[in-house]
Amino acid sequence: MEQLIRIGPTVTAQEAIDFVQSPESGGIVTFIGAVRNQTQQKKVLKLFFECYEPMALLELEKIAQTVRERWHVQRIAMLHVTGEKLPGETVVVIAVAAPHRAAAFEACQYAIDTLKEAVPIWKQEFFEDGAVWVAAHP
Amino acid sequence: MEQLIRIGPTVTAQEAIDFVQSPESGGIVTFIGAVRNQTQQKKVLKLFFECYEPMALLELEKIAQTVRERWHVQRIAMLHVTGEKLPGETVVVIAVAAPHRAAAFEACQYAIDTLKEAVPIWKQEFFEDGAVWVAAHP
Amino acid sequence: MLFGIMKDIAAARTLTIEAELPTVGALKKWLMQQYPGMQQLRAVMVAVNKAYAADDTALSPGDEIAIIPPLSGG
Amino acid sequence: MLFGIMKDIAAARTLTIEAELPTVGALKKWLMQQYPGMQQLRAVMVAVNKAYAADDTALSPGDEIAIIPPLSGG
Repeated sequence: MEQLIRIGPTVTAQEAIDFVQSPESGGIVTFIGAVRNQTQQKKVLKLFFECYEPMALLELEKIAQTVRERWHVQRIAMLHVTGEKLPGETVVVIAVAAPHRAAAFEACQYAIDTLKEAVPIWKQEFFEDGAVWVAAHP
Repeated sequence: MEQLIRIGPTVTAQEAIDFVQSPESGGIVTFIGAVRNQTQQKKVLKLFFECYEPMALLELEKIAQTVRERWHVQRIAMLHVTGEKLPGETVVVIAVAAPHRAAAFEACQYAIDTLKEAVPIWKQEFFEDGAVWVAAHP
Repeated sequence: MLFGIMKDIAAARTLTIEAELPTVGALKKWLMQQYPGMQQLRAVMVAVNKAYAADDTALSPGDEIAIIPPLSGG
Repeated sequence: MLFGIMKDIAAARTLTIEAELPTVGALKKWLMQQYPGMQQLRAVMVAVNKAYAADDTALSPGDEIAIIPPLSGG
């Protein structure tokens, strides 16, 4: 399995798709997460992503390793942004190419679920009346 | 829910993603199917897709309707090619945008599974020593 | 209308049928007799006016009838 | 190293700790006392040398220690 793991100021779906696409792959499943323009009816002005990058890269690497062990996947790309993002901008892209589409769906969903649970990245939402760190409080 | 359904000589993932992306959507799941360069160790030269187009469009419309009834989905795009395609070229794209990613994954997988079962499209594979209609014989 | 492998088996895109075939089931039976190659197919469905039709569906003159061999889109 | 909301609570990016804290559990307890605001957080984890560490993990001088408040990536 070949993999592309990248954390940077901008990411695109096309970059992930281009990496995983190959004449051998039967199907590609991608997940794209973008900045929403509102949260619980409050207008979001911008987001800020903070990342503990050396550890985040290791955790992404672990996800790729688990995918490799559990599913027959040919290629995986996992991209995540850091820094400031405006509504509509892409935050995260996961793309998985596999010979069978069920494996691609399962592996892609596993990867984004685990990314959200285990990769040290924090999102701060900026509203007209202040800012909050998402999910910090119960 | 807004929908884009199209059958044509070429389709791209970007076109589907651009249609479903909106500042309100939390996540987009896409499935991309492309022509493989081999089937059971035999080199594939090209594919030919035949389509009973008026009925195929109605069946795709039914899939969109079922998605609308079962999941909270904001937008769906379903694109499929007809005619000749070479290895690596995109054959089908399904993109689903939803506020919650689990719904987007389920709806996208339902749409591609049902497309393969119910939409009247036939694929002919061309090898160096002849051609076969895929899945025709048991 | 014939599609995919059915077009090859019947060596035609469309058929004009003289026999009296009141239902989808009768049409399928007639086709199987005319084109024994069809019996080797995994499954053949019939669409009447662009919708899949059960064997007991009645056929009327003017219906748009399509013979649907096993699908392989996607 | 402190991240996200922990940086705001402690008003610092890094901490130098004089107290003797032999384990991750002891470190967490010390932090909770120093920064009561931390008690309102959903969960706080500690990473030692870039890996999540259980409360009984021993700390040594030179370890890279990160305080990990609830994650919200993706």
